[in-house]
Amino acid sequence: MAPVATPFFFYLLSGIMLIGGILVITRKNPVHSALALIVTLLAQASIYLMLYAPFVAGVQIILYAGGIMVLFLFVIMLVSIDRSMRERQFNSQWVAGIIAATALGGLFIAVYTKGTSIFPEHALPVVENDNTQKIATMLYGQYMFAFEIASLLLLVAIIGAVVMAKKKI
Amino acid sequence: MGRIILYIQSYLSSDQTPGAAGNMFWVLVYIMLVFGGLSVAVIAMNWLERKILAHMQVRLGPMRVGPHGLLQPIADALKLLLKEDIMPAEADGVIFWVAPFVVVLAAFTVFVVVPFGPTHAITDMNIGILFMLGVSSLSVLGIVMAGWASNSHYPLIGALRSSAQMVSYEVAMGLAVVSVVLMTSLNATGTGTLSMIGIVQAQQSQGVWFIFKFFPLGLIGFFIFAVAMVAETNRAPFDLAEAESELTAGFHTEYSGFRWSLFFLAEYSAMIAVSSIAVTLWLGGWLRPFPNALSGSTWDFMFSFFPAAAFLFLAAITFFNVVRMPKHPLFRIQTIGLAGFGVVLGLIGLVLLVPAVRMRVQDIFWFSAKVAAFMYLYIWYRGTFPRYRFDQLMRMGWKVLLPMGLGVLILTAGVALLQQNLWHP
Amino acid sequence: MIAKLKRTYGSGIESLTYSGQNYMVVDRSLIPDILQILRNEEQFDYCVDITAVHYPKREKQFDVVWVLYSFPRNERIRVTTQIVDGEALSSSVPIWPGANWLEREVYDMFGIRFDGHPDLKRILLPDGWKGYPLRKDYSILQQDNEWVQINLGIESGQ
Amino acid sequence: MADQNTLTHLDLETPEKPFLDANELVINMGPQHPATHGVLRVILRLDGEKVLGLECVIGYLHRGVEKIGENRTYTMFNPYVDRMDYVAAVSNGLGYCETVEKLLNVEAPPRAQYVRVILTELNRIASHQLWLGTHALDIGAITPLFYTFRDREEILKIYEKYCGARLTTHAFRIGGLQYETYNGFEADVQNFLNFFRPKIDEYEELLTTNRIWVERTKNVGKISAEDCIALGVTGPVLRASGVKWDIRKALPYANYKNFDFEIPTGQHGDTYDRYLVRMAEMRQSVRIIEQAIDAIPEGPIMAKVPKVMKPPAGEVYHSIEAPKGELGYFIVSDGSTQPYRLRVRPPSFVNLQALDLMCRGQLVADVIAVIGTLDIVLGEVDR
Repeated sequence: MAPVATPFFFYLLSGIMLIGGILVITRKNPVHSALALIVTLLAQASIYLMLYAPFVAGVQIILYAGGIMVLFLFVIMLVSIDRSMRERQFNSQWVAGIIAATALGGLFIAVYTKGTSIFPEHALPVVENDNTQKIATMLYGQYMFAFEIASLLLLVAIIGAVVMAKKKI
Repeated sequence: MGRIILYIQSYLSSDQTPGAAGNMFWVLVYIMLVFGGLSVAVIAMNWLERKILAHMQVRLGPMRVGPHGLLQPIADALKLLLKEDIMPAEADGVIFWVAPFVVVLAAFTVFVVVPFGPTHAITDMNIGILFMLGVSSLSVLGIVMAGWASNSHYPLIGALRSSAQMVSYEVAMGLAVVSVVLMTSLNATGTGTLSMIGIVQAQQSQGVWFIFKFFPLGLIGFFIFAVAMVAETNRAPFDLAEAESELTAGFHTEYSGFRWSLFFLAEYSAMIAVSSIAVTLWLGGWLRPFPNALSGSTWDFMFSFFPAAAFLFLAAITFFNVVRMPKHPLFRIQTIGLAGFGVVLGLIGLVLLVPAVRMRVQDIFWFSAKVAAFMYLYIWYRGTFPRYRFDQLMRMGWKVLLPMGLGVLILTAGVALLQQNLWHP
Repeated sequence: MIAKLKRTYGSGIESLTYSGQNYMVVDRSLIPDILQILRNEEQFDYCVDITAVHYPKREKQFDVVWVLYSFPRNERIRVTTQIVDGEALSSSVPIWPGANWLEREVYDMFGIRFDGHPDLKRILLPDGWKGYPLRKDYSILQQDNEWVQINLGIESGQ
Repeated sequence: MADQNTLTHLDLETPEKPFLDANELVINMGPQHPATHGVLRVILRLDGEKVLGLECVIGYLHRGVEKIGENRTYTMFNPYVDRMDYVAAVSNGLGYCETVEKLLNVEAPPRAQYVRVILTELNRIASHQLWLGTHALDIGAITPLFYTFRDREEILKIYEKYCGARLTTHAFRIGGLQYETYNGFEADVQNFLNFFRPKIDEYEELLTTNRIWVERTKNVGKISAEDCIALGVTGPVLRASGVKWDIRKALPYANYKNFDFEIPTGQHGDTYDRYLVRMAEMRQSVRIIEQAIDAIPEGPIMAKVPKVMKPPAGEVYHSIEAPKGELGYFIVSDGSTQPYRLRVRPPSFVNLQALDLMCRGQLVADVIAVIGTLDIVLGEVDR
């Protein structure tokens, strides 16, 4: 499929992401923050789609927007909103924040000025059609071991969570 | 001008979906057609549900607005649009306002990848089925938002129930879907597909609907999905989120008027959406019955008359009922209206006889017919089953469907592996 | 049975029969003992009803009536006692848990208090209501005007 | 004995923790709630979805029936009793008329007795049908409601033909009946019985073996026979707990001793057993009506009662087996034309007390099922 109005959509989605990100850290109501985060994640998924990475986009929507964020909301909603609204927010760590922001900014500038040589000159050939299949072969071929280790780790985490949550099994 | 026409015409000779071909004009046309058709389907479904349910319950259902209540959904829609839109004073305004739109958006966006025919889809995505599951899971967000923003106990409990329910059943649903994706990989290259069109084509090339593949594995997978999809859409007997005897109306208790109708619209389009997934994955999508056993141009020709025959049959029933209408002058308008409806059905039937239309519309007809069968099942469930309790629902999801799904997945993988390696080395 | 009780408690018990139905009039002081004995020894395990009758002209204004039934004996008996307005009776909830709402209703309608009742408050009428409607001096047209005006926002409920 | 510890009073006004802060949640169900069968208000204290305890707030439908009774003559009060348990108006009327007859020391003539039994048993069927429909609706099965209402209609038609009213029938008079049965009354009743017998099977087909129905009702709202007796619970609820007790057999009134029928009982005292007991009771009612139709004698329908009723001073307690349990009337007469004191012992009111015990430890959805299975009518609870 030929791309249509790519720059327009890129800037639109980036703008949404930025606004969403700012809302996440400025809203006092945690539910609003969580919803802003979902907007950010969805815009991010759309950018993945534009980058011909549909599988990543789909997984982003299912796992982050549809799964994790719903659990987030779940927890937040069961917490007393009124009280958390009144509480002082943890935004007094100016020093740490400034250091992190400067470091990240420096990284960005370095990549932007010098880093062009890291990336290939030309865009990669469009591989949309068998992109997902490629990921599958990579995951279950070359990176099989890492993949299995990750799933084992998750299994341990699940069992740990069950043990911690249930007093009596 | 000429270029535009050329641009429009260029698509007609392609064998791709408009989205895949990148033809914006036809994409727009298809979007309009799909969403228009969806709205009509929801309206028709509303009437049908009330009528069918009524007849199951030894009553007549709507009879007053229009002949046999045919105009009832329209009257209801008007009523809902004109109703006052109430927002509770303590509600969280923005979220309360946005929630129904999120639900509708999620329910409608899913239809972007639903294949009504090999070329009749808005687009064919590489990750079609993943996209469908992902986007339809976003409707949970809308429900949770609605329940929380209402700032009231019943909606909150309803929202919690429904999100817990949807998140749990999605797991079993996903496992059943993966087993189908595994089945699609039984070809020469050994790679499967997530594309909705690709899945139907795989069934076509393997010469079997996946419900019958590796009997009974396909059937069990289908069964898991068929149960999970009822739970996904919060319908009886899994309608705990809006169990009116317990939670009045669940997450949309505080909604009224237009915004309530959006929830209604979303619920019905979600039903159609999950049914389309089931049809695509297990029941051969747009394929007509017995494409292999009864193949050949003669059979193709015979089956191509089905759509027209169906509509003409409906028209015949309508005319039969026109004759049975009371002869009293008070019923004149109703009789004429019903006759008019019959004429419209008959005309559609006649149009479907035209060879050019006949061949093109077939796929859509078979797809819709299969989806309609699911819709009937939904109504039937509602008429027969009491409601599950929440712990029973969760037990069923996690302790019955999930292990079953895992078992089916492992067995399918094993059988597929054997088949790949032993019988077709 | 009644003869036995009479032997133990003497003149505090009067046994009567009307229209084939037995009932006994018991002195107020004997009520807790008698009820306990009826429940435990005479097997009257089912407290059918507790109610009261108001006789404004008498000195002991209220008759309180227990209707008891025994499953093993298939027999019904009524126990009646007379009390003065303002006097409290001991609650029979510890004897028959089912007496709970019945005593609350008697309190609600007659203003008779039951000591030891776990939650003695109005049951049918709203909590803030004044007056006890089933007393004879409470006219059928009477109502707690103040309550009606405050809570319902209308002049009169009639 | 009910365990006193489990029935400790809950302070529902001020939960220990504020709303949404922790697991505990106080929720208010009713008085406008689709499943509370009228204007019952239940305050639930929940731990998640588990019920820690509940309190019923009643009285929204209080009309002061007992006070009205003291200000009306015996005859004038008769229609009022129909408005208490409006689902079983005939039973209420039977209880009241028999109590006053006892005071007056008269007895209704045999023919009247038979007609009374027929109408009362029809009423029991109608009441159970209404219970079944609404109970199933609460649990989520919407179809049985329409089936039962369709069949209840036939009973109401018989009432309408007999006395002109369908719901608040006022069918009986003190001393017998006001009206002779209409032509074809027996045939109508017989037709109804023939029509109705297969219908019970139809209801049972829909529910008895329905897996979801069984899962939703088995082991839900259990109450033991001891607790039932201690709390004064009567009627089908008591019988489902295994106590074979029915006033029609234990202390026969009207002419029930002439009829051959059984008292269906359950064993577990759960919602499913109560369902089975009521279904069996409908079949027994059919049996009683059949015998009554066959044996109905000719003769007068009204005993000799004075135009102005002045029962001698005295007091009488009389009770009947209403569809919901023991319906008692306690009337004190001072020799005048009006009762000095008229007390109604409503079965629903006393049975409703057991709700707290039956619901503790269950889920919210079970509260609905238990309210349904107790078969309360708020008109009778509040009077």
